[in-house]
Amino acid sequence: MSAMLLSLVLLLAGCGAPAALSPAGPQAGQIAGLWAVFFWVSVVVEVAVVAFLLYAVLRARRPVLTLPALAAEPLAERRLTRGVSAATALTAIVVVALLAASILVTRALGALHAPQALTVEIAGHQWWWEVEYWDPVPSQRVRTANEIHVPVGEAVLVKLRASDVIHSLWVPPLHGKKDLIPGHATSLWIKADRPGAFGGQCAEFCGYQHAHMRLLVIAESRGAFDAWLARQRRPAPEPTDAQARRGRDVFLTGPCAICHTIVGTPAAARLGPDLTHLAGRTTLAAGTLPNTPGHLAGWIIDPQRIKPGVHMPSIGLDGADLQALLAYLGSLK
Amino acid sequence: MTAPRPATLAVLGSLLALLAAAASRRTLDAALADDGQWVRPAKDLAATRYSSLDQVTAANVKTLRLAWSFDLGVERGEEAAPLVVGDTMYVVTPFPNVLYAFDLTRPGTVRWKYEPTPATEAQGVACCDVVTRGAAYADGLVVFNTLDAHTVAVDARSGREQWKTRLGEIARGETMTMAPLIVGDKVLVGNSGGEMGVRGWLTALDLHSGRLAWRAYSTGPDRDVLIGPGFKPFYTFDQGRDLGVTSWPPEAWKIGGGTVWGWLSYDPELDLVYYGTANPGPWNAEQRPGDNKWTATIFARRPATGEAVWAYQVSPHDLYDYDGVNELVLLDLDLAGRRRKVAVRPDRNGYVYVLDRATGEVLSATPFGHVTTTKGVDLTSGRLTYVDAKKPELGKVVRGVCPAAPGAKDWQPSSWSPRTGLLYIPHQNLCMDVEGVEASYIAGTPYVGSATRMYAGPGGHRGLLTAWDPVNARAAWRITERFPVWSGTLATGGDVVFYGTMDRAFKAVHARTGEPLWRFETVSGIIGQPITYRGPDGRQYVAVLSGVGGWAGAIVSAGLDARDASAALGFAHAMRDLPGATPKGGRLYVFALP
Amino acid sequence: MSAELAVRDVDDAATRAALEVTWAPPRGVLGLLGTVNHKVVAIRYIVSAFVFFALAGVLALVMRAQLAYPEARLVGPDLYNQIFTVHGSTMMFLFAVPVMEAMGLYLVPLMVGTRNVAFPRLNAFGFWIYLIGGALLWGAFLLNAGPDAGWFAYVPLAGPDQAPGKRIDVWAQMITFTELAALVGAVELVVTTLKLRAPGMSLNRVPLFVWAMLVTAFMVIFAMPAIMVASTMLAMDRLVDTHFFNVAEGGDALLWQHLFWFFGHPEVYIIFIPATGFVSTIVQTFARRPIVGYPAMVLSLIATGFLGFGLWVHHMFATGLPKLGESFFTAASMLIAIPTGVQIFCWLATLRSGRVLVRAPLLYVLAFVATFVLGGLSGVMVASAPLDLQLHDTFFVVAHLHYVLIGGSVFPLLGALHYWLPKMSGRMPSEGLGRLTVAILFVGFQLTFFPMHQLGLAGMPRRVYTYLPETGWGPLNALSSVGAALLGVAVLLFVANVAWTLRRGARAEDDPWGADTLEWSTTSPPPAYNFVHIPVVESRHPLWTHPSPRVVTGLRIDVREVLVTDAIDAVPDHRHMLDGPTLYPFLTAMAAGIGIITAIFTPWGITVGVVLTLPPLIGWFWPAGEAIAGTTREKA
Amino acid sequence: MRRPVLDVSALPPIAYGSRTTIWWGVLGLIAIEGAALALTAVAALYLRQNFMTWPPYGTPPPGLAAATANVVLLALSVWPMYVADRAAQRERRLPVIIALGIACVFNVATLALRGFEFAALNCWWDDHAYGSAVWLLLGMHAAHLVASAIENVLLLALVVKGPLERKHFVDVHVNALYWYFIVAVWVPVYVLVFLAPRWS
Amino acid sequence: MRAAAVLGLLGALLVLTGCQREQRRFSEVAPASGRPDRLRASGFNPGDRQAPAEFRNPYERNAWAAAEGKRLYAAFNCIGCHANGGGGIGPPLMDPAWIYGGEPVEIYASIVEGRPNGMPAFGGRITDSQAWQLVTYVQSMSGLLRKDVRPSRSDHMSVRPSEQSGTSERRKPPQ
Repeated sequence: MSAMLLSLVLLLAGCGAPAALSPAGPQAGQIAGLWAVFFWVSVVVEVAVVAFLLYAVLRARRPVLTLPALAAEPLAERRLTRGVSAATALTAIVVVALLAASILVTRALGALHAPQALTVEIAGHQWWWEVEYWDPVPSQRVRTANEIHVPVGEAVLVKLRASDVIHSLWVPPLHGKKDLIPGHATSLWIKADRPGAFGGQCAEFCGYQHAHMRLLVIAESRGAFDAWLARQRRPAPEPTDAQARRGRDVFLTGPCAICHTIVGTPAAARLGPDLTHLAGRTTLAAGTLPNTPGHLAGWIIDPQRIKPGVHMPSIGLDGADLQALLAYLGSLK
Repeated sequence: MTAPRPATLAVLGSLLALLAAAASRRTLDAALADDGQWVRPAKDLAATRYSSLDQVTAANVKTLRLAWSFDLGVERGEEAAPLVVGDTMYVVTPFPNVLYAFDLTRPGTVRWKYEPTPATEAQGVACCDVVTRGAAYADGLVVFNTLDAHTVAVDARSGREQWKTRLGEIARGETMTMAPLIVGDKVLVGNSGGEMGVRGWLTALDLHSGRLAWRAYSTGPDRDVLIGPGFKPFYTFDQGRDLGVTSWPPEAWKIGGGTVWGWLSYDPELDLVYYGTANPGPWNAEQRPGDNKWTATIFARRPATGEAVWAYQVSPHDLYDYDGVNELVLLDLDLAGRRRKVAVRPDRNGYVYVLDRATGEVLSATPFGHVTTTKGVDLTSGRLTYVDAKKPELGKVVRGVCPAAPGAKDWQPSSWSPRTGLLYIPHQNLCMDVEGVEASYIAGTPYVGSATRMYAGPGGHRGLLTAWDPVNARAAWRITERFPVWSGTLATGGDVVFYGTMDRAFKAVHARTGEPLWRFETVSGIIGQPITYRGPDGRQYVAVLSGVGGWAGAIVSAGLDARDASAALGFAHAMRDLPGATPKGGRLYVFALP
Repeated sequence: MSAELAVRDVDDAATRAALEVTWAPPRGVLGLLGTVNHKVVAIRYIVSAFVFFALAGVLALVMRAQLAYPEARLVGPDLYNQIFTVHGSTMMFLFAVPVMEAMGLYLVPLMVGTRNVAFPRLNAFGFWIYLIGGALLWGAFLLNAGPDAGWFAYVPLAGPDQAPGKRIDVWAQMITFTELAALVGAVELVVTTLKLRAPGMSLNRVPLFVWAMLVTAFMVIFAMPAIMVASTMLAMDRLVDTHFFNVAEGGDALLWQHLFWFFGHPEVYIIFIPATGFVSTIVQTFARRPIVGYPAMVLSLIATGFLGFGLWVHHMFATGLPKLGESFFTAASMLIAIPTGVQIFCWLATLRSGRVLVRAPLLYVLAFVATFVLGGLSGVMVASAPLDLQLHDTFFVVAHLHYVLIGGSVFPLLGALHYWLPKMSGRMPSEGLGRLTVAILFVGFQLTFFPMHQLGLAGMPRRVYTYLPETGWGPLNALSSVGAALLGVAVLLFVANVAWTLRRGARAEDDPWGADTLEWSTTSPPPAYNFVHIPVVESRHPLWTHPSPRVVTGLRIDVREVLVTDAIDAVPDHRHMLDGPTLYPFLTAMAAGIGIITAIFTPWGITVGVVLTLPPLIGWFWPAGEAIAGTTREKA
Repeated sequence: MRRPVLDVSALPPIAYGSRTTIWWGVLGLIAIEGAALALTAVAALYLRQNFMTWPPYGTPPPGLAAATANVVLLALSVWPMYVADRAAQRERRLPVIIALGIACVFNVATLALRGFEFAALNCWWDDHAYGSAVWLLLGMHAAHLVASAIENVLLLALVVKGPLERKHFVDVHVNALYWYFIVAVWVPVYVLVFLAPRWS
Repeated sequence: MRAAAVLGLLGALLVLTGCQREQRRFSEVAPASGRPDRLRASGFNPGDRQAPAEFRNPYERNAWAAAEGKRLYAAFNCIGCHANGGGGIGPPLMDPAWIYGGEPVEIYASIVEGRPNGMPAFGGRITDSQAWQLVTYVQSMSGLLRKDVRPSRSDHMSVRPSEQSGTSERRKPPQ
């Protein structure tokens, strides 16, 4: 057992702290703190139990296969009963203490609030995340997908909704998960204490590509965030060269346009992610691939190989059209 | 049919009506000057649909009989009003929009026939049957719109095409079904297709050349909506810059509806043309947060330039497809002791609005149907107050939404009798269950995002003819009908009100009491607009098209399957017994006294 | 009329001869399909359960192979989803619950000193229904129609809109079969325990294993209806368009979760409590002393049974429940650690104060304690609402549940099989092979599942068919997969030991371990009638009590008669004739099976089932009219 | 071999009530089905939260006539069943036949009424979750009635025709127990399905 | 022996039917547009001999394809015109009447090539397999597919009995 614990320590040391235990926000931090309490209590209990067990069994006493004496010594029995009672009482105390700690952390988790906070609405789809930045002026709203930018040090309200099945939003360095359930609006508050890109993932089994339903939370300074948001508010730029113009035609006349939106063009379908600023994103296919032209080409040509069962069909394009499309999509900064 | 009203009430009603009639002398003058023709679907520019012809009276109407009839050869919803100019009657059919000219001197004979051969694909983007609401006449030209979004002017004598202007693109879902209004040398036309993600507009064409004079969009930046410095909306929520952009999610105004497929009216004195814009798109309101200017809005514009003078958004952020296209009947009424120039409008959302037509101020808004979706209009802010519990939700069915999507009253126009001071509102009593669903915009395909199923409202009857007293803001009498009263009404100087029912009856009732006087069984359900005219022989005739269809009658005209409650956007469910009540048809009926 | 204490001449040989005839196993087809001997049925149950265990284990190995390195292409998501669903469903519904009940059905009549279970034909029916259910699931899986929405089949993913085909319908009807079998078994165990105990075995003398099975049976009776209702609703939603889980028409996705976990959490205890019975028995035997704190143990079992129903919501913390409810369920979930703790402390105290005889079964128990305590501790972690928000639905939970289910139930179960194998087979298993098995099992298990804790904390959700290389989850997963292979080896070793025992094992005496309960008082293996004479019990440890106990006489031996005693004090009440072998339970099960399987395709299946089951049911209950003659009794 | 024994030969071969195994078996069945019905009822109440009105707009509340009649009918049916029960415990065949026969008539009548009750629900199971819930509750109880009808008729046939054994009187006795359960649970089902929609 | 043979046959049948129904063919690589060989919109061709129209829907027995078709039917706004089979702008699809023919190949042609009276051509916009999935669903609407292949109810408003439970008329309007 101690070997196992040792290996745990080694793993912790070797791989660095796992995502859930290297918090980047106050809530994940509180949970990580609670984890430490539970973890060390567990280590103590496990070690104690196993030690006692080994001691009890391995006492060098020669056993004999005779009928056991049923009339035990009352004194010894009472001592045993007292021991069991004491251990039980201790268990109860520890459990109550852990319970109290839990409840305190629950309270603390619920305490994060801010008036007029940035509100991000997230809809879970099979198998991607639709993201919308709320704004009192409807035309200032921003829709994007699979990548959330938040300002560092500010509490952000995330409103969740499921469009098909149950999903669960989980960004371990920021907070625990919250389910997206059809028919039940849920929400959570998050706050990033330090800048960085934090990976998240759908945590509730949602079908074929549950494994590849990832997202990225990018925490950046208020200035950088505002600049990003302002960029997102602009419609897609007009293509500047012939190649990109041809790419736009491929997009608008082919299968792309009946599933995707590019603000600034007639493409306004909502089946797949909004691609208005595709080139500005870090990843493709809900966090599955890095956003490079090569991967994008592979994704367009055969998404079913990369994510079998995904709703995007394999698009048969000839080389020139594909290059043009890539040029156009690449221009959507 | 409702029980006859107590006599006292009738007396009181007529007295009040007489008072009102006396007050609106101007209208009365116009009526007295009636020439017995019918040159535009709404009869006059004020859209009263009142003819002072009085040969047919409440006393003799029961002897009314068929003078002649004509099979139009198109068995879709006949929503048009025939026109009578001189000794010719003009009838335009649903798609393929054939224009007939009948020689009234020789009843039942066709003088000429004009076939515009619109693109057949247009049928695939016409939301609610392939109807047209008629033509308009001016200056020797019969002008009408074809389903494939063209406006055509035809020489009234020869039937030769004078000009044909393409105004919209059917590939983007644009069609045209409304009847033009001709003001001076301008032909005013608007587009249809609010269910296809079309951007609505009203366009003025030069009457003689067909060239585009101006186009006023219903959504988008102020310069597109023709909002300039002269724009003075009465209420603060209609004031601001570029509301047609900022009250929409990014770029959604480009596919946001607000089409202009209903009725226009014109006040020569104020030189303002009035009309309403249709619903925002998609129906699913969660996809278009904001007020969605200028959909479901009443506009007052200068016909010469198109410049907007005032606007009033009747249903801001419309939740239920409450198009704002219904007629605005221009009347001068004594309200609270003051004579006012008003526009009376029975709206789809269930209220009769009485507006000051010079300013756009709402003087009163009174429910005339069963309304559960809203709590009324706040007369200080001008805003319609929605009921939270009835707001459609994404993925959840909200029940008991009354009125349903076609509203308490749809396009079917009312008529006004200056003699009785009553507005005869043909309308329906429907409720619906509605569920919001994600809508994806694919040009040329429907952009609705809503699952609906409709059914009869309280009482079980689906149709009503309400005689509305706009001065006292109350109903004088009502007649209930099994099916929605989807036809227009006609009021005459003989105190007779004509209307048709979807179960094939053409009816005459007493204008003061609603007492049924006469009925005639036609070949098909009636959803057209009855008219009356003085024939070349000096006799008064009454004409109407019979042919069930439209949104309400699509179950018959398009042969829908009512086992699916969502057929025809849920309307078929409420009309599932219609196929048993009427076959398809397309026939012109003309009646006269013997 | 009452039972009479006396000292008489007892003719063992004659009684035995008569009983051999009366209780003789039927031959031929009737023997194959018509037997009602609880031991035969139970062994069939156990063997079937282990076959399913092995099959599901193979699936587990496939999964571990797929997950051994990132972006593996061994199986695609479609197959993987079926694999983990069938693995989970098989382990829970076709292995864990049935095998525990089967152990009870084998041991309880022997331990309480009676000749068969209370309703022998019903017992046989239960087995057949279970077998059909299992065959259905696996047949469907082999036909590519294996359910693929996870063993808890959350709607709407498992609902009619999202799960086309018949995969989920198969799952729902498999539930119908197994729940029917489990409920039948539970009723058997309750009535057998309460009414067929040997005279003198008052409730405070009932062996702890029997207590555990009694509590388990009660939990089954109150937990299984929840999944019955839920799976019925799911089947109806899928087949006849009801809207229980259709959010749009007023249904609710969370209703499924509530109903499922109201069953699902007690289910864990249904699997675990019998294991505590094994552990208590083994500890007592090998510590060579009565268990410390018998009353405390019994009370803990009962407390666990009750508390087990109070914590289903801790599977739903991430759904966004009201804070107060969250705290309540956190409290309930953590409090269950206390009765479990009491049991562990009692075992430790027993071992500490006994003269421990270290044998393979005890080694299983040691592996159990070390593993289960860890599982329990991680259970306390996931019971804490805030921690659960991070741990829920990750590999941490996969680790936790395997620690609890394998560590907490399978280790004791294997120990128990090793322990009772002499009784069941009449031969002794190999001690050395047994010890080796424990060692490999333990190491393999820890290697497989310990790294999963770390993976969960590192962000790896459960039920993923693969993962990206940049997640860094590769090495630990590889380690886990190696461990799984080792675990597979251990299971093979166990099977080898059983095979060796059956062929080569030394003949076992009646009581080779020197244990105290009644099953060891009869021959190994026990005769069809279990005991020549029903024993009279005078202490909690009848076989450790001198002198040899009084026996019951006066039961009829020409028919299958048993003694019915009073529920609390086991005072003899009346004699009761049990039913003999018949084909009807099998035929009824087949008929019901046809009906239920037809109901996958059409609601008329229910009607078909009712119509088809009627004739065999009538046959089942219609009196044969031959049993009344004769009144041969055990002569005094 | 002489040894101390407990001679049970004087004990009766038959008993009634909680002394018997079958009584406990039926009690187990009742516990299972009671739990299932209770959970279904809880599920219905849970679904009720999703509706603004119960029944939802457009669905009239269920008609009471047939269901109320069934309350009366089921209550009355307890009497013949009780008589049969008592007669069975006294092991008298003819009274059992008569009383059980009457009980069967009652049972079939309740089933016929059940048809009207379904019609009186005023909705289909696939209309909405309300419809699903009330159909399921009523259907589950109906399934019990059907099962009981089959059982009653078979038992009657057995008592009339079959080679009667004493243990069959025990069967009649526990069958009555099961019937009491069916009658008892009808009250909450009736309240939930037929009365509750009229209270909101 | 015979029993074994019968059982084996039955088993093989099961495998065939079961497998076809449950298959999920994700990566069927199909051209984005274009029509399969021998696909014809018209039933006759010039010349004496008439070639049989033998093109079959590859998904006819595949429940997943039918369900995908149902998803696409909503996604590509088919529902806007044809409602859930009852029709509206477009003709009903749940009744036995077919304007342009109810053979799979004809339905395919309607979807891919469009029809002049308003049906847009989806060829080039959707892939071939998507088109066939739509065909499968459209077939299921009017009960042209085996019952166990047809989709169950959707998670939306209840507007009609699902394709699986049949299209028989049973609904009455509320009130």
